[in-house]
Amino acid sequence: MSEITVNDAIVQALNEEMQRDARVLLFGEGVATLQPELVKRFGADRVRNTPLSEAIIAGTAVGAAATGLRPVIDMLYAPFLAYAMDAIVNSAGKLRYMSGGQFEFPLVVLAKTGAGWGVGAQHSHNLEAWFVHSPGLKVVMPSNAADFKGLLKSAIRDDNPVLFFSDMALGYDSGRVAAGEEALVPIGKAAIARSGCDVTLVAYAKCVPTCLQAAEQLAALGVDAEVIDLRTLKPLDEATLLTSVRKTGRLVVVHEAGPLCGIGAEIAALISEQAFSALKAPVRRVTSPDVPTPASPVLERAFLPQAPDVVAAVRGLLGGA
Amino acid sequence: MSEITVNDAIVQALNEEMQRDARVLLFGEGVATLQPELVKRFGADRVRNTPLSEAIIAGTAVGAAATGLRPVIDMLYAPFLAYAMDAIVNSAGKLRYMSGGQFEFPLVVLAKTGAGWGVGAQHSHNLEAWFVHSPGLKVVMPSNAADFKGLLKSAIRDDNPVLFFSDMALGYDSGRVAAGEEALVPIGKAAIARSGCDVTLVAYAKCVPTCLQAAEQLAALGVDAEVIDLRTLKPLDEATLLTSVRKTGRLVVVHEAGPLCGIGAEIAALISEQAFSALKAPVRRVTSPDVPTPASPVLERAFLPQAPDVVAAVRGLLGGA
Amino acid sequence: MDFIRTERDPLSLYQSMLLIRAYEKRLAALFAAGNFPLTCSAQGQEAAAVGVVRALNADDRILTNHRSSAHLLARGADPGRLIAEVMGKTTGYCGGKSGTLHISAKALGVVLTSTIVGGELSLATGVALSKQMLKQAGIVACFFGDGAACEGIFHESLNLASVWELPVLYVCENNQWQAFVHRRETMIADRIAPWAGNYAIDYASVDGNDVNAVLTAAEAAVERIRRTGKPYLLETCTYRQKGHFSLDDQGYVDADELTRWKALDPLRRMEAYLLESAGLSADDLAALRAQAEAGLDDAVAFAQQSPYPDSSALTADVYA
Amino acid sequence: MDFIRTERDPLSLYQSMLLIRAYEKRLAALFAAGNFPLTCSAQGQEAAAVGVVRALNADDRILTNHRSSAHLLARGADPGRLIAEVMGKTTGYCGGKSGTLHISAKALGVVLTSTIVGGELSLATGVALSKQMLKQAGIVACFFGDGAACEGIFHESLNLASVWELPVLYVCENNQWQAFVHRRETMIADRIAPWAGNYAIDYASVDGNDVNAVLTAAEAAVERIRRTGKPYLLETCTYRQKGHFSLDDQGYVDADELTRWKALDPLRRMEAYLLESAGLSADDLAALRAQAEAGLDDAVAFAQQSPYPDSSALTADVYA
Ligand SMILES: Cc1ncc(C[n+]2csc(CCOP(=O)(O)OP(=O)(O)O)c2C)c(N)n1
Ligand SMILES: Cc1ncc(C[n+]2csc(CCOP(=O)(O)OP(=O)(O)O)c2C)c(N)n1
Ligand SMILES: [Mg+2]
Ligand SMILES: [Mg+2]
Repeated sequence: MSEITVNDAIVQALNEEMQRDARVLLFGEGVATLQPELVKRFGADRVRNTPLSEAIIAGTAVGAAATGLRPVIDMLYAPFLAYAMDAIVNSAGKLRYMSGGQFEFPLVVLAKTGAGWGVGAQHSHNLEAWFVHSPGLKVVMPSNAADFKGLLKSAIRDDNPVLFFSDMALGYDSGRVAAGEEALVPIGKAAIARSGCDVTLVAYAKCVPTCLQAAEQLAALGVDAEVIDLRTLKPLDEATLLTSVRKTGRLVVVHEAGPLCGIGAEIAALISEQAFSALKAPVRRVTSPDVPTPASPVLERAFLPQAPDVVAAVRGLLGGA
Repeated sequence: MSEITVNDAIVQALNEEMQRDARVLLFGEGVATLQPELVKRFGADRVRNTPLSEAIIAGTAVGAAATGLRPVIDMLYAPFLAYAMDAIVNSAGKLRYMSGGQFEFPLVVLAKTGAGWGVGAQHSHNLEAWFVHSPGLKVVMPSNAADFKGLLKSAIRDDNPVLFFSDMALGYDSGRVAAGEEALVPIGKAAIARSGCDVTLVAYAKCVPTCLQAAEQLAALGVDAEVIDLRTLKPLDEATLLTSVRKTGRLVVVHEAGPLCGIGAEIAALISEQAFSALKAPVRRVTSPDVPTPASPVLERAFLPQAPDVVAAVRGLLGGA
Repeated sequence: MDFIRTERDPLSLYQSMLLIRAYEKRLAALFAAGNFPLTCSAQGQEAAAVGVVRALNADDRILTNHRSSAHLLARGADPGRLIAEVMGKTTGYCGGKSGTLHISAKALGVVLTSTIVGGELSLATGVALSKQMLKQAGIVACFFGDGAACEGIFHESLNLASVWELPVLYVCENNQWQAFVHRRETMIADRIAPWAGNYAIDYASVDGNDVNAVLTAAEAAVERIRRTGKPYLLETCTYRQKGHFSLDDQGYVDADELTRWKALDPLRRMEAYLLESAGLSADDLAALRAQAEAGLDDAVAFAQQSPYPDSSALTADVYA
Repeated sequence: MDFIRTERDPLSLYQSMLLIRAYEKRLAALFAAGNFPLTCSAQGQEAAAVGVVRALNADDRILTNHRSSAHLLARGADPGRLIAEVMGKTTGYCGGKSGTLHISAKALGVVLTSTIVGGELSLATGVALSKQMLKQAGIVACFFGDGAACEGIFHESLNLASVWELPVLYVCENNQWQAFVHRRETMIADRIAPWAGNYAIDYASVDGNDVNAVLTAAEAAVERIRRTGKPYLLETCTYRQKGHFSLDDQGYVDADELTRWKALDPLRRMEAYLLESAGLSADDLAALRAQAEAGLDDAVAFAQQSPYPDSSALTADVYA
């Protein structure tokens, strides 16, 4: 156990998995320049800078994954994935199925996103729902150092394509992280970040701390909120969600991504299909509005879901609104 | 009024709008070859074949739309949009907002999709939810000849980027279509394809006929189903949906697209947020499974939502399941 | 019985071309008869496919596209299993889930076929990277069309292959058409091979309807890649004798162009060569044709007798 | 007071370069002082920007990218409104919604700026198509980096511009770096201009740190585009004197390379020219520098005094 930042947790996971499996390699625009110690340790062959060519970075990873390597690619910011959709969605997500199971695609796609840096809508755009909607992929988006490390290690060991999203705002958060094997966190398991019995708050990435903050404020109002950290967005941990809502009867889903056809929509639909009778109140979504991320700090703050928004939504539910 | 096919309706709409507004032009891979009469009528400048380059086809349309033209581009099959996501999502959808409203993007993106032709998952993949999730775009997906014509005309006149999806299976369906101006169908208005009081079936594209079929079978069982044809997926016609569900108290959403973070998820979430108290039973989704579209005819049939699946879902609701 | 074919003698080359021609004609007939899936015919491009594929060894890898029948058959694919795949049968190379447009056959080293134009260009570099990093023998041949050369991924793929020195044989089958658009409308140049110069990649352009010329050029290219480890671009200039796909009547194709190219039919030319220079007789050729036809009879019968998948297959093979 | 600048006399060119340098140094100082947004500095690339922008007329259009300050200032942008945009103020060119990375100013003809590398390449053809089809005077200048030249969209954009004969001046600012990667690692060639040859597009490569040379080359290129209606690729060879963005300390940059290029500093060279060949004195230059600094003082004050947008702006400007 040691206290490290999310950014360090990512590098630790890469170090351990590259050490463990010689087939793992890392490439992307600037990764070799920015991770000199990985280059020193594993060689320039396994840690590579690339040309500025997202489509071929992703395509190369897919082709390599199908033929014996286990690539991890750094695509920088999520909106840049717009150049790499064919390789990820049409190839990595479909070619196993389309070939009747002839190929496997053990590959990890790293992408950062998340408002708070004033860099605007072409850097800050949460696109995780696109990949949840597409077949054959897995999607993770952790909220703390231990999960970043544990889920990245699991993603690298997974035999399927995994989209690994990092929220910029969490990079310098630190937390206690286990070393080596014990650090593994399974893909597909949500975590109960706080247990409670009056309402279930479901979130991921930076909205988990937001919900924990809201839960404190709610506690002061005598409301006992359960906070679920999804951690994996695909496959969803339906059991944990259903158990919680069957207990609390109330659900608020919170994320930075836009509302329409987002994870919040999926969870609201899932719950109203599977736990309808348990619901004491409408399911509520607290998300950013359906607009591009503004750069201006004032607008960016207003864009992001904040604890008071979550508290207000919960009070609405308890008011039976 | 005349009886024409969906494919003819599309060409009629293009003819009328290109005639009406000299700024409208059409380009794409093979459009000039396949629409010689449009070339003859409007000239090779306004109806152009392009190189096989989806990214620049879309980018060119976006740049042209911002500077005085009103392009319609034919991107062929929806999965090919994977090459054009940057221009559509990062530019057309965001640059108006990011520029503080300096630019408008009057542009229409045509894309076909829909299983039933045995062409497999790289041609048949319903991606409309991606664009509903992305800000600044509009999305339409009609189910009959009159709506194809009327919505395409409205899309061409709209000052915003509109994704216009055509379901392959409908191309040769014919229907009565009005001529000229009266043919307009507004973007953002759903249609009640059949009114009923026991359950609301919401669908779009080829799943509308599927639901009408199901409604007939349900009528025979004494169940009176209302069928709503969304027609526009973004912006959603919330009022029509809410009115119907408040009347029937039961909702089944049907589409070919995958279930996760799809339109069905959005509507289920919307209804359980806005009409919770009106719901007498869980919201049900009837969609394709979360797998790539198989080519084999047997599997392709099993992949598509069929009327009996809809009937079964409704009976489940009425059984109070 | 997946046996990778590597014979390069004139007779074997001709037999392979004959099989491809018979296969395409048979599929066209089945489609015309109704109730058979549409396909993209390689008729007219047999020499371009056979000459390159036969220059490869068993440990080399092949990536191809929607127009893959010739590459697969030249490599030794069983026509019965190909037709079964086209029909969506369990005995097809992909269990019927691919259908005709993206048939891959791992056992033959034909990997990751994509019908997304340029898809094979995006994947080939990775397959070659595996060869390089896993220190495996063999190179990667990537077949793509003149249309695919217009996609941005062409630029990104060649640039990366050059910078990373990946053993890729890029094979541009310049058949003059890109679905319903003539190559002429999509680029200024008539030849794509010289485009490789921007990436300091060696290249050649060859008469793609002369199987002996193609084999010679391909052998030279492959030898160079094996020696240097660097990529190479070989352009085969050929012609799509049929429409883009089964439903396309080619009404838009210039009649003279079609006649000009039909006069250069690769099978006719190889037959002339065999008669003149290889001591075969007209009867020999007739016998070989009959043999190919008989093979197709069996293949079609096999495919037709094969079962469709059980609907339980719908949700299988999504995840590893 | 949006006034498009088109003066081309040496003094005006120098004043523009001076303003850009002062602007970048001031923003670096504000960032260092804390609580100021990060930006991508154009320091070292002043001549490349000014020489090309001043070769344009008022009815020409400009597309640029994340490193746009020099293009905007050379075109006549108000530094106060630029800094206001960087700070996210209502008086910024985009009302604060863009921030520093994608500033466009329609009134200056600087349209559709994208921070997606290659974004400007994907949009420029359409802006040029409007010029062509609407029969409007003027051409389209598209600024992009050596890194953007590695994106597939470079290939697609130049190919289409060539086939459709679009009046685009492609300006590749080859500053040797692509964020944290040296150009050398991303391509075999040292020059990007010759890549235009594949599309039969005329091209030239010029010393991008000599503003007089850049202006001359740009004027020739523009004249040719106006005359032929066809695209042209001009490469300006220059150097990114600062890190990729404010937080980048350039620790990875080879010291000799940096020294070599700093010796070629574009302002120093223009000053030498003005002293030797334009009859200016050291005092004149000092006065001009002071003038530029004074302008920056006003600009910063304006931006700092400007209000932040009201939160109601959050949902405005999404749809037309
Ligand atoms: C990205 C993409 N765009 C368009 C298509 C539709 N399409 C399939 S094949 C084809 C023509 C391809 O031309 P070329 O690359 O020359 O190959 P050829 O068919 O001539 O062998 C087109 C446009 C596609 N499958 N993928
Ligand atoms: C598609 C995309 N990939 C990566 C980035 C991150 N990024 C921003 S600028 C840059 C370097 C661009 O290099 P170049 O094109 O040479 O322009 P320069 O910064 O040198 O002016 C990178 C990698 C981006 N903004 N967009
Ligand atoms: Mg072709
Ligand atoms: Mg650069």
